[in-house]
Amino acid sequence: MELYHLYQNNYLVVLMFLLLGILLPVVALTAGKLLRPSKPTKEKQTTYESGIEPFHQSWVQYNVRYYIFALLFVIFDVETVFLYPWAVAYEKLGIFALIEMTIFIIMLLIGLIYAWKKKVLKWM
Amino acid sequence: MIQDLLYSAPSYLNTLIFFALGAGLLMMVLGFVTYAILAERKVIGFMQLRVGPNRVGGPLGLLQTVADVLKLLLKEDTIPKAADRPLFILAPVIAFAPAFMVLAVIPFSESLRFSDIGIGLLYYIAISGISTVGILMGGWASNNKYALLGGMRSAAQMISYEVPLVMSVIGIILLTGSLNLVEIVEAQQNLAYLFVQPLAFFIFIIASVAELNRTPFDLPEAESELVAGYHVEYSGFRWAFFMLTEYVYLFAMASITTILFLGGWNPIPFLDFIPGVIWFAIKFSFIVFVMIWIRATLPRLRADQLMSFGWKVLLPLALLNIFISAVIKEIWF
Amino acid sequence: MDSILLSALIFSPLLGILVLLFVPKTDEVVIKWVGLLATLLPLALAFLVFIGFDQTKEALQFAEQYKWIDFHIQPLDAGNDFVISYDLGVNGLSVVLLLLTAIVSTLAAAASVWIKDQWKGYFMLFLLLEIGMLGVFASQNLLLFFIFFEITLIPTFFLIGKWGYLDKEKAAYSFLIYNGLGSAILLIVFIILYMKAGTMNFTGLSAYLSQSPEMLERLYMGEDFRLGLLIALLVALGVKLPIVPLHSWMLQVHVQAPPPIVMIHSGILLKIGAYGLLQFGVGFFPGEFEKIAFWIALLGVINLLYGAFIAFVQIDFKKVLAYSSVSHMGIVLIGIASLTEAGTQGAMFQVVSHGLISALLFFIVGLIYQRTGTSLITHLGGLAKVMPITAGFLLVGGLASLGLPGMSGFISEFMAFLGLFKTMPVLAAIGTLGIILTAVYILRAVLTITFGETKPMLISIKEARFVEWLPALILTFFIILIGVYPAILSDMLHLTIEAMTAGKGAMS
Amino acid sequence: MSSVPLSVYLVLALILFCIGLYGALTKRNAVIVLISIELMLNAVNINLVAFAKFGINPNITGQIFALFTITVAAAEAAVGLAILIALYRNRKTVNVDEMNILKR
Amino acid sequence: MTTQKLLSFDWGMMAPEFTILIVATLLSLIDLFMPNKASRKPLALFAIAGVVIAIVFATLQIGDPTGSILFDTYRFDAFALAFKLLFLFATGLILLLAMDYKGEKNWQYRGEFFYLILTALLGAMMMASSADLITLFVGLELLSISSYILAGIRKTNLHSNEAAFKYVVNGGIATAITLFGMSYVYGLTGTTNLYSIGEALTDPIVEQNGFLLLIAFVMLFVGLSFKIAAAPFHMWAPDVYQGSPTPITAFLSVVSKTAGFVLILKVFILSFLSGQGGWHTTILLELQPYIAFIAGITMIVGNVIALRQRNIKRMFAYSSIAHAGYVLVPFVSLSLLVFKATWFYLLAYLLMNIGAFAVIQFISERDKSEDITAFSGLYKRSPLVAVMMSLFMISLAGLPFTAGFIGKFGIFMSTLSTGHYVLASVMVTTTVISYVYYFNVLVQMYFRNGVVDRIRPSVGLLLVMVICTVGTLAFGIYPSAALEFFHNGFDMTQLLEK
Repeated sequence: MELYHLYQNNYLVVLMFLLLGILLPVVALTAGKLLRPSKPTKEKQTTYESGIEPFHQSWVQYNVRYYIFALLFVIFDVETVFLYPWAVAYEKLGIFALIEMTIFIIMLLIGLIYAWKKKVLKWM
Repeated sequence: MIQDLLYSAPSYLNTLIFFALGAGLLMMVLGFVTYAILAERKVIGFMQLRVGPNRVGGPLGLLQTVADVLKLLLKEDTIPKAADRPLFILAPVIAFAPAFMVLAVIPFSESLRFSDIGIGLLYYIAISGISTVGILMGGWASNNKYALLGGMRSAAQMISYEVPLVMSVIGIILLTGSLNLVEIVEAQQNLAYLFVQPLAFFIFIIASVAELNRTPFDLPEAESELVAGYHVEYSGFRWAFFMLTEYVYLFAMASITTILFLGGWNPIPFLDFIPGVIWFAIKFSFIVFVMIWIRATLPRLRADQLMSFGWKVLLPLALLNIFISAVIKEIWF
Repeated sequence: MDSILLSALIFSPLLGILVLLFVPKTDEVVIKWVGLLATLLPLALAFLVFIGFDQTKEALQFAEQYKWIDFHIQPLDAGNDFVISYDLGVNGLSVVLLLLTAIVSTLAAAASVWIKDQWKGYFMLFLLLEIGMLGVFASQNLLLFFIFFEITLIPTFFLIGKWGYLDKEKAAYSFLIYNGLGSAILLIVFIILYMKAGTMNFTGLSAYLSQSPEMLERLYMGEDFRLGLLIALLVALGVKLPIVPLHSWMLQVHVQAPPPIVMIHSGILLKIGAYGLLQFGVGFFPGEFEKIAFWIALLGVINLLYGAFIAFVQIDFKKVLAYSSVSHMGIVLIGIASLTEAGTQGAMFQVVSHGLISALLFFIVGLIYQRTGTSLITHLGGLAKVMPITAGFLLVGGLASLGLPGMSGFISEFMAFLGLFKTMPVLAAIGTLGIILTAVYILRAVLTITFGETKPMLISIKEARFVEWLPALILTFFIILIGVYPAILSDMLHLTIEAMTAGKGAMS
Repeated sequence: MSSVPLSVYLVLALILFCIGLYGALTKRNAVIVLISIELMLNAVNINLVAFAKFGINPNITGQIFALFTITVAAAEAAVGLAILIALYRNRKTVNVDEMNILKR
Repeated sequence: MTTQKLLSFDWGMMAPEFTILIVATLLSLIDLFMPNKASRKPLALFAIAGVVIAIVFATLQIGDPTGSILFDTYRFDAFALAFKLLFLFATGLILLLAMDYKGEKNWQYRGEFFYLILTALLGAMMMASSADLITLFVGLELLSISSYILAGIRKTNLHSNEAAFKYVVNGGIATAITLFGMSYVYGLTGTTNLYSIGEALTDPIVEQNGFLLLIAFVMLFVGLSFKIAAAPFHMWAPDVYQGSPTPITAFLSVVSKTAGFVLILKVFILSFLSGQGGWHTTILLELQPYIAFIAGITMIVGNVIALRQRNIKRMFAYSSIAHAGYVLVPFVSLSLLVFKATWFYLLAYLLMNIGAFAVIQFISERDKSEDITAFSGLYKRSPLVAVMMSLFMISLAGLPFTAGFIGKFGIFMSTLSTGHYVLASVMVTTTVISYVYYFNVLVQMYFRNGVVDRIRPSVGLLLVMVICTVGTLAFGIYPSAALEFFHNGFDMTQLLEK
């Protein structure tokens, strides 16, 4: 039961931190609202474009590279799903798991080399 | 004290106490931020032989940052007409909240710690990733070309360096056999992981600098190309929160580095009469200093170099490190 | 067991196909000769079988049996092994039909001289068709029967669709769909029988189905179930025969297909229906067949009258003949439905005789069409003056068709009605009306074509050469032979039909 | 603060799954469709983990299954996005309704 | 788990899988380090060699007793082996097609094509062997994800992109639904082992939660119906088949589909039928009428809509939907013949379908058209190809002396022996409908006139066509060759033994 309480309490703390993390900006901004002046003009509210009149929307297509990096990230980051448990339980798993994980990492590396060779990693 | 609380049955009182403790930490962190900024100015000014930053307000400039904050608080807050208003307002919150949340699991000493969850390291890595969303959101919501570009770059950079960061700590997990940060610190009683895992430390430091968007990896906010990056359109206190996020992250990153590689509150042999918290503070300060030092010394990278470096150097090295660690573990332990 | 004569007979057209493969496809004369000669081999073999058939034995002859497919179903009850064999063999019915097939095929091949292009493909398909037809009649196994039955579909589809007249493709599809459906139903019935009896062999199935009703009931083969199977069979084979509501495809085929193919189609393919009805319907389900005999006879009479009436108003001679086929198939149904020996004999006689007569008539139609480019009765007239020999054969064919004594048609109609009068006199009486009608429409058509004033466009037509009317002569010979000496057939059929109509099962 | 019963997790998962399914079937934006699929897969994860902890026979297998689901979902998402990018490059749209050049 | 334990597993049993894995890995590396402007055709030959070696390994395993490794998650039994051989054989043929495929600009420099086919094959083989939901799922996804990429591998081709995207979305939804079903199965039984599930489902506690089991069953079935493109979950198939490169269409319609059936047979028969509750009360038997309904609808939809198609690949998509319906029939009937009928039909389907796709690839590349009229006058252009195509069509239509006929015959036997007369009638009727569109191809080839030029297929395509022709004919005339092989080599009771 104690352990269960510990478990719950730990996450309660985390929850409190989340609450604080949200509260601080909210409180500070609300407080600021009372203090700061507010005299919006049209000029103030235009988008900044180094002094010239802004043109077009900015929500345009950006370079597709960004997506590809995102894809790469997804793949490599998710591999940790396997790497972390393996690392934690490594002592119990022993050499065989090492060999398996080596194969796994080699596969990962092949993926990396693939991306590399296909010039995905090149910016611009 | 906290330990007892953690083992007792959850109640509203407990919740309140946790809240108060968290608020205490928050205050502490804010204090840190205030003086970290000052320290950064001073150290950089000193290193770069600039006189200006050393002559700032208050005794020794101690009040300079406070004045800055007050100024920001009183500044008018403009939201561009073209912006996506709800997202624009939400973005700083989403950036800041996780930065503070990660502190929940960091043990500063044997007794001074908050949450002691079994998967502390995973929690840290998982939560810290959320900030990227806030930055991206801010950049996008501004509806400004610089901001968008800055936001995108920042996101690309953060996710690119997230991978080596995540991979580099696997060596430590391997050696410890746990994700719990306390256990990791305790495992370093004899020898800090800095010496066992130098490669991992190297990767981790570089990746964390990149994660923090600090020079030489400060492309997202490169003044000379992008004006100010993702927060061009932010002003007043909203802008302050992005700034705050960065420094709170600096705090968190320095803490986690201390814990992972420098042995946390473990004293140097023969000096164990000094309390753990002090040891922690010393190591922590050292890391912060190194970060500032790096900023003062190195020029900014080019965007393409940045990406290539992350994927082509750090990631293979990190993978290699996993393998080396496993072999070391197999042979020595 | 040791004779391979039947296999040799069935697959002998393959030799022709192989030879044709190596003939250049532009070489018209060689191809046609090879095609014709290739049909002589099965003809010779069929004669051998016919002559070698021992009329005094009721048992299967020239039987062959090899293990072919084994699905290895664990037998639910011992004794059934669920093996499908390659089973061949002939009884009285099949031996007659085999010979008929061989004869008509050879003559149709001879008639194929009129084919204008793509001779190579034509003859290869033609020979393939012959394999299918021969196989159907020699099979002693449901699967084999079915396979050969389906084999006939593919070449026929092509032969109609490629070498036919204007609406050929529609006719080909119509043929395919109707017969496909028919054969599909057939397949279901066959497999149900297989799964119940554990064998596909005709003899084995007869034995299985002639168990006591109580026993069959216990094997989940109750009376209603058997009746259902029989009706399904009737539908399936009724498409082929064709029985009236299912006949529309057959008209299209007869009108659109090239003459030699119509000869084969009308002469043999339709008879598969009759053969199947006798072999499976009467052979496997004698008791149930008796129950619905009246309805079958009724269908027969309807076929007879309907075909005759419609034929009466047609102006295209091909259509007249097509409806007359419908009408004549009615007689087959009547004969079978009578379930007397005489009636069944009559039905078989009708099968053979109609095969010969319709082959003759369609041959003549083809000949005329070849010369005149038309088959409309109104366009043809006074043909006797320009083409006396052809017109003569037409007359002979027509008379044979309406059942003139001394020709095969008379014998078959007479015997079929004789049988029916014994069991269902009223229906028989109505049916005889059909015979009169037949006489009327045949005479109307034939006389219009042969006599009267010669149409101006026909004046310059040349008489057919000897080789061209030789097939007609041969067919006429057989028609008259059966007409004056029916024993040549009845001796063959006697024992088998006796066994069938006695309700003992076909070959037991 | 008592422990949360299994059924709550199951209902949550079911709701998420239904939202995902609805989104995947009705949304016009291709990215949202892909995200909806992820939602469905995450509903599965909730189920698996809930069963692994509070199920009739609680055991670790469910969590392991969830790990595999996560990775596979990531791979699927990556492939889906990559294909979408390729499609976008040629077609300049991510609108599902406009993906109709086949059939014609 | 100790090292000894792991080493004690008989890894040699995985030889075919390892071969494929190693070849795929090597291929990917070779491809990466080959000069950019070197043709990738040799890679195909290498891949084929790998498949052949794997076939040899697999053949050597015929008749081996049941074995399992990795704590019974991966099983080697006759069932797995029989289907693995099908996969390997089909993939070998498809690689031959792929070798001669001319995709888009710079296509000959694309090596991914070949090793992704191998990884997909590996997934299918894993599915055949796995005895655990997790392994099964991983295999399924390895196959699916590889197929998604393969479908969209012509990056600059809009059809290909669109096909791939539709495939991903539909496949993803299907995966999610299947998984949701699996999660309930796991929740009810607390295990992911197929055999243990079968036992655990007889537990009374499952009966109390009958509705959960029902949801699980329905979801699993729906998800898997997506994979085999059974109506009403077939909508993706026509688009995907049309847009994919032709060899991949062949792959999807043969290997993917077969794998789907392997999954269905395995999961449902092991988990939902083999429980100790016996043969009378299991949920599979209870829901049989609904599955029969799906099978019937699938046959009708596939065959009827195929009639209207002008695009040959689309027509084949519907035809393959119809065939999925046919193969579901023995599963519905669950007679003693279920494995044999399914296996033989899939073998026949493999031969005739791949053969047909070889011809389609040949013609559509030659004429840059996938319209059915591209076939017009084929008999004059290349009589041999036309005759072979006719044979495939006749076999697909299920006419005699072809493997397709015997396959259908087996299915009918399986159906009628358990008295599913209605289903058999639907199958028979739809088969007859299918004559129309299959014969339509023949009509184009023989009756219509098209371009007049002599054309010759490349060696690879010709080889595939000839192998398929020989197989279709041989198994049609003497099916015992395959049936005896199956009967003697593969003892299906191995699947059921624990």
